[in-house]
Amino acid sequence: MSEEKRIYERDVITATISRLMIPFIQLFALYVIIHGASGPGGGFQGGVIFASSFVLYLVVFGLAAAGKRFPEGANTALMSTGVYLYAGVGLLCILISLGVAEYLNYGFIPLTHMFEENRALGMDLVEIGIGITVMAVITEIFFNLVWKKEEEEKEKEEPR
Amino acid sequence: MLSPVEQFPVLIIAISLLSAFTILVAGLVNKKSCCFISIATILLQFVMSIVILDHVLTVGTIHYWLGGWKPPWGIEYLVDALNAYVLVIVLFIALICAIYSKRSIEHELPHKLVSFYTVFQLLITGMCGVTVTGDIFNMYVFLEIMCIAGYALIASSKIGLKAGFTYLVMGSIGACFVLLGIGFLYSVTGSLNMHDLSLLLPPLYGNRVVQAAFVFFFTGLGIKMAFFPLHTWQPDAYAYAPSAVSVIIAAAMSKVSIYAFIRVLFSVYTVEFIQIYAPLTTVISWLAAIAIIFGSVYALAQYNLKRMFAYSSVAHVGYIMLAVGICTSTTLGLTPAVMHLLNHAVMKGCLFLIAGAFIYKKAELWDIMKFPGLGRKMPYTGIAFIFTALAMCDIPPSAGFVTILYLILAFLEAGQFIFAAVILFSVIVTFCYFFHVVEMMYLRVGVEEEIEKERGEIPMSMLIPVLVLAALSWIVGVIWLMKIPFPILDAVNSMFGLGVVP
Amino acid sequence: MIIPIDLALLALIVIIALVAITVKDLLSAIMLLSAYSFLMAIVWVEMHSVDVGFTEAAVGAGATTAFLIAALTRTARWEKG
Amino acid sequence: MIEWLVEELLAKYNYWVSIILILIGFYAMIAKDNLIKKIIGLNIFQTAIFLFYISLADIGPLPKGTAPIVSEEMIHMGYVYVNPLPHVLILTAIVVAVAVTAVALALVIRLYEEYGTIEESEIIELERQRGM
Repeated sequence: MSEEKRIYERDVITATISRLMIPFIQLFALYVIIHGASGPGGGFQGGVIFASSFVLYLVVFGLAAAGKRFPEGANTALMSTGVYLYAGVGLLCILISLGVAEYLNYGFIPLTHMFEENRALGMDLVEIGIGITVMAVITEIFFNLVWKKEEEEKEKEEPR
Repeated sequence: MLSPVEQFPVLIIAISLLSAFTILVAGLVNKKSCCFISIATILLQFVMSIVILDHVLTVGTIHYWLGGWKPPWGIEYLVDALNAYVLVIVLFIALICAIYSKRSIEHELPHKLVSFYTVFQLLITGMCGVTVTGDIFNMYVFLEIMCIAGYALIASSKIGLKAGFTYLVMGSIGACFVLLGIGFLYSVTGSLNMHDLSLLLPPLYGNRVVQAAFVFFFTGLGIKMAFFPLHTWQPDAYAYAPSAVSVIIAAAMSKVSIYAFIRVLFSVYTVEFIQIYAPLTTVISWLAAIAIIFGSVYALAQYNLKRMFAYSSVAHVGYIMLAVGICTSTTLGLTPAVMHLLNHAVMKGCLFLIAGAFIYKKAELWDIMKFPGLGRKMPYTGIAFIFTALAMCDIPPSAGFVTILYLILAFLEAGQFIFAAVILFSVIVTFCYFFHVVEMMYLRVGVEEEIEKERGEIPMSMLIPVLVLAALSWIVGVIWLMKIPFPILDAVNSMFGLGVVP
Repeated sequence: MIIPIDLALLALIVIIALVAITVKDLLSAIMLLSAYSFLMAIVWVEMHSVDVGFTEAAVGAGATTAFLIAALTRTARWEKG
Repeated sequence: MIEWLVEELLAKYNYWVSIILILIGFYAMIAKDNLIKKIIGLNIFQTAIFLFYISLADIGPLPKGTAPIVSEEMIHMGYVYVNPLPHVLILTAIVVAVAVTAVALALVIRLYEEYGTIEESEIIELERQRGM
């Protein structure tokens, strides 16, 4: 808390503007993910844009505040959730269509009655999964590049 | 309607990817569980790969069209005899390595267990992906997944940092060349499917773009597999990586890169291309011959055990490429090359396991000069080392002997006696450098009291993989001599239209 | 595709690439790389590949630059020699 | 001569620029001593290859196409769109490129912590002194 306050006093403009910008960046990222199927964009781009809002937060408010907002465990869990969603849709299709059809096809997810609509929904699910993973991975990479962790220091002290 | 077995190629990759991220989550709860998840996944994949091999040999090639899109448009996973065979080798080595890595990595990288197993599983995903895919761009992507995981794993220990970075720079250049080659092929054919390319390319063999693309593939994949003039990253990377990583990159990753080259050479560019541009095989053969001599002689000069094995690997990549270079002029075709993929994986895997076992015992035991008395300190590992060294020296009926036998048969048939001389020279040099190590371990007497104090083997979970691979390096030779796996070789040769002298 | 704009952008890209690898200040080099990526994204959008241009603007000019600067905060800023 | 110049150089200027950029990146990767410069060179190299792919999609027979965002009306009105396949390939390749960059930067940071320098020649010298 005190850290945040201090930065506020020092950099009023950046802090205020980024507080205003971050929700809009995230909204744009969600737009890019959802509209990926019918226009430019998609899960990867949306995920990167979403992560860039976290990067902005870190740059403006400092490591301590950012580390409190995005704990590493939650980030790891998000990374895996995205991959589960991504691969889970595919595995579900294979399992459901095992006796019926030939190849991996998102149309077999039992979401609606229309085959084509199922396929579009399956693709959207996959895009969302990719988006979540990419967001978590890019944030994690950036945090790790900036942050010198205690674990590494512990390792450094030990003689090899 | 597909049989469930035909879903396996895609499942092998999906399971591996899921497992990598499951390890990440499980690592938050319990760090010790990572290893078991990894072993269980690889075991499942290994069983699936054996089922695939059986299916391919009995029923026929597996075509899997992702999303139901037909080949020239969609991505196709294609598993034939060569794929399935390489897949079995890769997953077997990965299984051995995962079992071995439990104690080894706990000892070497105690703070990085979770990330190690995650990246390890991603490496296996990449290797499986390269082997099963039938789409050339998909192959590039999986090759990059494999290599990025490889860079991270090599650099995970402190001494491996520089080697890892050098490999990263060279490997990225190689990957860029492969990407350029794919772009060149796409620009003239408009297709990315390997089988489709092999049908579209023959009228264009005179085209400069197609020839330039081949040069790009040769250079790029040559860097990835450490072929002779491009091997400079390899000795450091193999020597300074953590022991378990050395095993998997020396035994499995280089094989996957060689497989990728064989696939590009024979499935995209066909035998006709090689016959039209006959100097090509001459270039490959002579480079391979130089690689064999160079690797053997440099291995003789090393005092670092893992570096010695690394230079020996340069020589053995040369063996395989020499067999590839000679394949169009004999009736044996690709037989020696395909054989040596398995033989070298087993033998070099075992040697790197043993080198890792010595380092596990005492951190300074990478130096051959510190070996005196080691044979009595670690009796089982010592015996395993002697047996594998004898197999490397091509004593019949070991795995190494079978390769040499078929290589020399091929040379005699093709009339290339000079290559036979090169091989025999390499065998003699191999015997010299292994004898040097064995002499250091057994015949020089160490300080006696120290031996009594330090007697003790490595843990069972490390010893069993060593003994299994040491036994296999002889059993595989016997199996080859009994001609049990020859249906694979026949299928590979007939698939590529080899084994018939023009 | 409008050829004069294309030519001007590509010429600028080549110049920026040359400067980026010669300048001694690594922070400048990284910012020049960012500009390079962004101009490249413009060229691609102008060549009708909106999707790739969009990705390059987000990833090449955004994420990669952020990574490089993050790495620079923990290493040296000036190239020697 | 001038016709040849126009045909070979000007009509295919995208490819020439892409080749020049590839060479610039390749030079930086091989010859530069600084590790961050090598990574910058790698990025230039990869982006130049992407430019080559995008040019493949775009420079084709006339009439030139539009962006490959297709709707029913556009097809009815007879629009031609550029080949979208290279674009998709490059999307994947960009992902690979950013992953390579991230791994390379992580290695550079750890090398700096270990050796206190990011100049390759100094690292080699330090390694030699440590007797490796």
